[in-house]
Amino acid sequence: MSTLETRIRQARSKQDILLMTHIVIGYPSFAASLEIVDAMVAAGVDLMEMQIPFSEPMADGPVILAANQKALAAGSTVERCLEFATTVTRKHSIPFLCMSYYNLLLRAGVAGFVDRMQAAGLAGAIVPDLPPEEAGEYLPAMARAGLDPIFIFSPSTPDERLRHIAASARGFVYCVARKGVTGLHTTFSAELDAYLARCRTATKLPLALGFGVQDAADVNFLRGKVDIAVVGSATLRLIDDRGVAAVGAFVRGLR
Amino acid sequence: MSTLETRIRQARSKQDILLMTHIVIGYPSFAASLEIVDAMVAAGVDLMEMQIPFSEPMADGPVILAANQKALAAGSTVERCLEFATTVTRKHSIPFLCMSYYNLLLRAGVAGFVDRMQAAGLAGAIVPDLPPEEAGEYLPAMARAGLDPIFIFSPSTPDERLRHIAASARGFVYCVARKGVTGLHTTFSAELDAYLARCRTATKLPLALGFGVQDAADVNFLRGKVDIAVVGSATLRLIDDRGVAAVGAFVRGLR
Amino acid sequence: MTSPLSPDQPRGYYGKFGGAYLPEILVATFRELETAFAAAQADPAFWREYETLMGEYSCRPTPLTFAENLTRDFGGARIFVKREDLNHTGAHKANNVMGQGLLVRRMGKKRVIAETGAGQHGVATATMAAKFGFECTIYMGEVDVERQRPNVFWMERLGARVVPVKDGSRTLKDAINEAFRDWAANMDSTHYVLGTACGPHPFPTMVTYFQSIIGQELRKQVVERTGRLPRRIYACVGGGSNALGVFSAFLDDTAVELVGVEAGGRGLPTHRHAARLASQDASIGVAQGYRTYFLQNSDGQMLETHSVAAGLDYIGVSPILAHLRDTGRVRFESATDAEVVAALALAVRREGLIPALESAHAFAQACKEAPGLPPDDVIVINQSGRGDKDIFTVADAFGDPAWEDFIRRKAASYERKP
Amino acid sequence: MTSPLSPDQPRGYYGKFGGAYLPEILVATFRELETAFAAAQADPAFWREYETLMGEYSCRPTPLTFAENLTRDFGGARIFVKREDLNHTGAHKANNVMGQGLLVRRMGKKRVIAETGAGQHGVATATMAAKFGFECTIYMGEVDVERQRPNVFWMERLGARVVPVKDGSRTLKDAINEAFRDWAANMDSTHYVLGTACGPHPFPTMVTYFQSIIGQELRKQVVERTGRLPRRIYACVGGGSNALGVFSAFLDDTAVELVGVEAGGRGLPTHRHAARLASQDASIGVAQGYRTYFLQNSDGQMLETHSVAAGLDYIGVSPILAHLRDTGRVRFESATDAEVVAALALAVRREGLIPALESAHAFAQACKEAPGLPPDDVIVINQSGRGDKDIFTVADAFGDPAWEDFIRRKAASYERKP
Ligand SMILES: Cc1ncc(COP(=O)(O)O)c(C=O)c1O
Ligand SMILES: Cc1ncc(COP(=O)(O)O)c(C=O)c1O
Repeated sequence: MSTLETRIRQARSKQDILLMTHIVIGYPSFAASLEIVDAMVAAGVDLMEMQIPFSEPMADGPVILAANQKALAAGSTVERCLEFATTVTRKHSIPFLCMSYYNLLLRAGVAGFVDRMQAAGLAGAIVPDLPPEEAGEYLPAMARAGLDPIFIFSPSTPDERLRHIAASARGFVYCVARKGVTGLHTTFSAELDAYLARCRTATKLPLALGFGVQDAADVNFLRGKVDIAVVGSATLRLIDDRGVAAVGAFVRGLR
Repeated sequence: MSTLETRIRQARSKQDILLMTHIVIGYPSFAASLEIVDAMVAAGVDLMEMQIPFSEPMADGPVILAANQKALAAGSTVERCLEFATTVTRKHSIPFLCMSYYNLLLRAGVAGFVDRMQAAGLAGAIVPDLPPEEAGEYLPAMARAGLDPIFIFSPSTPDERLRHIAASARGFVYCVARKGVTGLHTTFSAELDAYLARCRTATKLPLALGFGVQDAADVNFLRGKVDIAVVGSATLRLIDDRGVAAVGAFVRGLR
Repeated sequence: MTSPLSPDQPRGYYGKFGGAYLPEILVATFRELETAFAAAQADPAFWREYETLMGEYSCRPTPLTFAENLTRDFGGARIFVKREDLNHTGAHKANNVMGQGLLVRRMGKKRVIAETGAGQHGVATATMAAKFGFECTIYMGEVDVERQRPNVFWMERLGARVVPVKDGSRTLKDAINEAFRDWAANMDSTHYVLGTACGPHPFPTMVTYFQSIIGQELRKQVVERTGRLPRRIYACVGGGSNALGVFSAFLDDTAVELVGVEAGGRGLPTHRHAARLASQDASIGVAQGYRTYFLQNSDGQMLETHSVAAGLDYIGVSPILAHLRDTGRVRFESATDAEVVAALALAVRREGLIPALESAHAFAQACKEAPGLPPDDVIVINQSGRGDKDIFTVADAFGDPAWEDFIRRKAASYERKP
Repeated sequence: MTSPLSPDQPRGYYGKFGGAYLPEILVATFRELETAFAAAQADPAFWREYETLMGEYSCRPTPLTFAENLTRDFGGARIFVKREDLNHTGAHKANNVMGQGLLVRRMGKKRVIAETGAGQHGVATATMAAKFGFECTIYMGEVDVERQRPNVFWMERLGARVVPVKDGSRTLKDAINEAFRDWAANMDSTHYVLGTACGPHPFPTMVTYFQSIIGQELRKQVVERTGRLPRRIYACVGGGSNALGVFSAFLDDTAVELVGVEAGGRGLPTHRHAARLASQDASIGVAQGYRTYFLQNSDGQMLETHSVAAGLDYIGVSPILAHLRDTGRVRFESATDAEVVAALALAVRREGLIPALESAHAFAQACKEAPGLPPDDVIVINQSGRGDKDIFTVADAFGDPAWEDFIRRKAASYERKP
């Protein structure tokens, strides 16, 4: 069991559902990102995924897409993002994950990039455009560095492939709640149970569920169904609409 | 020998070259047309061709074309043109010819149109888009009415065809001086002699020469070569530039 | 190959229509042309050369497309479309122009002139001139220059001098007059590439000869594909060349109804149209060198015509078609501007075809008649050209605000330049 | 027919390029597509159905035109032009789109989406959707919507919803991302008609499969006409589909040099270009689901690209071409905007051909090389599309004042309306 998985299980023993939140590093600014992380941790989130912006985030919806592009336009670089990660992982004790697209790893050299993530104190990484089939370079590097590769299940993934993905997964598995990209609302319904049952059968790892989780009702609905509720675009939207100061109260209200 | 031809020969016996001028009936107005005719006759022209305007005068160049269209726009009709012809033929004793395109004859009925020309006191007609081959209806009607069909020779007409045209011609033959349409200048040169010699061989009728004759030098050049010099666009241009009042002096200066 | 439609009377007459009413200066040139054309027709290599050129430079044989959706929508006859729009330069005009180009080369002339209305014939002629290395001047009514600016742009790039004709109604007929004037001055060096089956003999016969390639191909294709001859064939009629081209191969098949569709403009009752054969407004006359039905007043002056399609906006019509109307072999109908725009929209939306506004007249009439015919029947629409060229007109007809904004922004971008 | 260019490695790899880097949500859809495509390829009726469709709806086989004047002007190799511009909708894009349309029908889907840069692929897809009766949404960068407004107009008339993409550089790459986002949400009902030989496996293979019809025809035509194989073949390279289509039939003929011509934009030294394979500015990356050379910075962020030709203005390039560069089988060159406009002007003026700005890149390179080759040699330029669509860009490149006046008058006429 990886350190990350252990920590998740420990936290789960105290909470019936964990919260993972998401930020785009450098959006709206590096200073604001730091404030946001502080506020989220203070509000009790259990894990955080921090996205290093990429110019072509094909799996992200309009909200995160815009944040990626604005962060890049404001001068976000991989170097600065990893420095930022170092700062927050030193400051806070919850696990932080890196989220980005494969090209940033590839361009820097996969092994080198993984080492830098490790040096930055990150616990794992989510690379949404890297299916296990293409992860021949990434997996050993992550294993060597002791970082968990977080893989993704989707409702359209057949059982056999769920098991295949699970074989490469460490830490937990990220289940996307529905078709589509991030940022659109999801109507949680009983259908979800069947899907999550399939996921459970495929892996013993903790399950996170994201895409469209946006308020306390959604989180509440997921209680008992998954281990981690992932709130992504909802906080970004909140920051756009009501500013960084609103983050703490929002996160506290989620659970 | 037709009346027209007789009159031309009589005039030629007194003058070494005759002058035929041209107007577009109703251009710039009917009143002006009358003034122009009066001035031309007073200045000593021997014959006149009066054009009934047509919307598609394909054999005419830009000056006469514009006059046709302006006359039509100002309300010139076949009826009014023939009335005008009646007026001037009654007033003046020189021969007047009608010039127009075949469609006006055809639309009115060829025989009827010819009869109206006769009633208007006209001596003959020039129909530049009616070659003898197509004149099956026109020729007998003209003959019956005692009007002369004026046909056209051109430098590109082969000898045999000159003779064929001559067979239908009465009154005189109109030799166009060069290729092209009316209104452009012609550089009269020795080449003309060979062409006119061909014309002379083809017909015994008097010869008129037109297209590009515009000043006394041109008329002088033609002296002894043809019987009639035809001045067309030059007077129209004069009227456009300097008004009706300039016509008399211009025509007097031509010979 | 001999012409599928030779005059039945001397001097280029079809019944009482046709002839050659020429200023004497042009007579010799027409004789020369007649002789050259006759020699070409008599030379079996000529038609082969023509077919090869059209196969290698344009895309002949053009396809015959089954309009499956329209057929289903109307629930009547099976509708096929003969795709002249796929020709190089976008219309059937290429057939005539390339054929005349070969003839010009045989005659040893070095310059071509042409009139153009929609601009298609001008672009086609300028293209032919570029390919054959001829000097080229195109006469175009000022109104049409404005309506069809994109075509003018390409003609100029093709090396042609485009002369806007400012006389008369400043449309096609005036451009024709002007071309004749040029020819009368320059016939030694120059050939006038008349763009349709009108004008003095031998043009109607000659243009039909080249365009008959459409009908020849269609006959073969339709029999191969459907095992039968079409019940009806629809073609728009401006001067009449695409109609004669497609009809030519079926004249003896009396079971095949041939339908020519003229420009109904604002509607026949308004008299703002260009329907010479489908309306009662035209009468027999002689203009521009030939005898046919013209839209003219009681004095014989030509009237202003109107159509949303510049290529149909013409006072006269092929003498061959005038004759085929009088003999009853071809039926003539008209479609209004509004019907035409609707038919165009339908063809685009349902079949992915973009007919030229001219060709959309044929679509309009076929759409009216298809529902009334049994599903066993086959009807063919001759899509004479493609409608890309008409974007300015069509966008206006649709009143597309995004297009208007785009044009405004474009214009503004030009203002900012020094 | 099996694909002329199947991956030589598992998982859709050509050497080290290709693959399928997909969000998990799309993996099943790609498997479904792979299966459907494999079944279609295995069904001999499928290719026949495809050829029939292209013969009856578009004008395949497209002609091979001898560019006699350019050949004479340059005094070098004999220049032939493969005429993809004569396809219905005006470019080779039709080949791919119609093929995918048949596949969509087999899969029973009812909606198609596509990205478009130059607008050609959008028009082609909208046309296919109209013909097959599919619902259709087209994603197009906002910049391209502005550059290619006429195409937008026709797409809308064809019934497509055109969505201007306002993210990123607002060009082709952003439209592709947006199309993937739509697909991820609607894959049950929808097929994404990717427009070039890029993207995740099986798109590069599949698009090349349909485009290989160009090379198959060309090989037959050129041997028939000249008795030999061409010495060199030139094709412009945006995503790479027309190039792969025409090259595909000659890969084993090592004596045939294959030359891909990329957008040199303002010139390679300015870095304002879209030359992925002909410049030193690109490096291997993974984006938009596949691995190839991308124009990207040292972090892996994509750069802004530049070309006068919207259809070449793209960060990535077919993984198949990337591999063929690495193996040395295809040589890559670039032509600058200025060279391209000059080549276009030359092709128009001397041959009466109007290449699309994209295709004019191939002309530009061929014009550079033709003089140095002996007259016995044959070279072929793939004219991937026609340039009518580019009139706004070309008129601006020529700085045509009459065109500007026309646009100003048009704009003024819109102001007067209520
Ligand atoms: C596409 C198209 N169709 C039809 C016509 C009408 O000519 P015709 O009646 O000679 O075929 C034109 C004339 O410009 C045209 O451009
Ligand atoms: C005419 C034309 N040629 C070429 C291209 C480039 O695409 P590809 O490299 O896939 O052939 C495009 C793209 O839009 C195009 O429209």
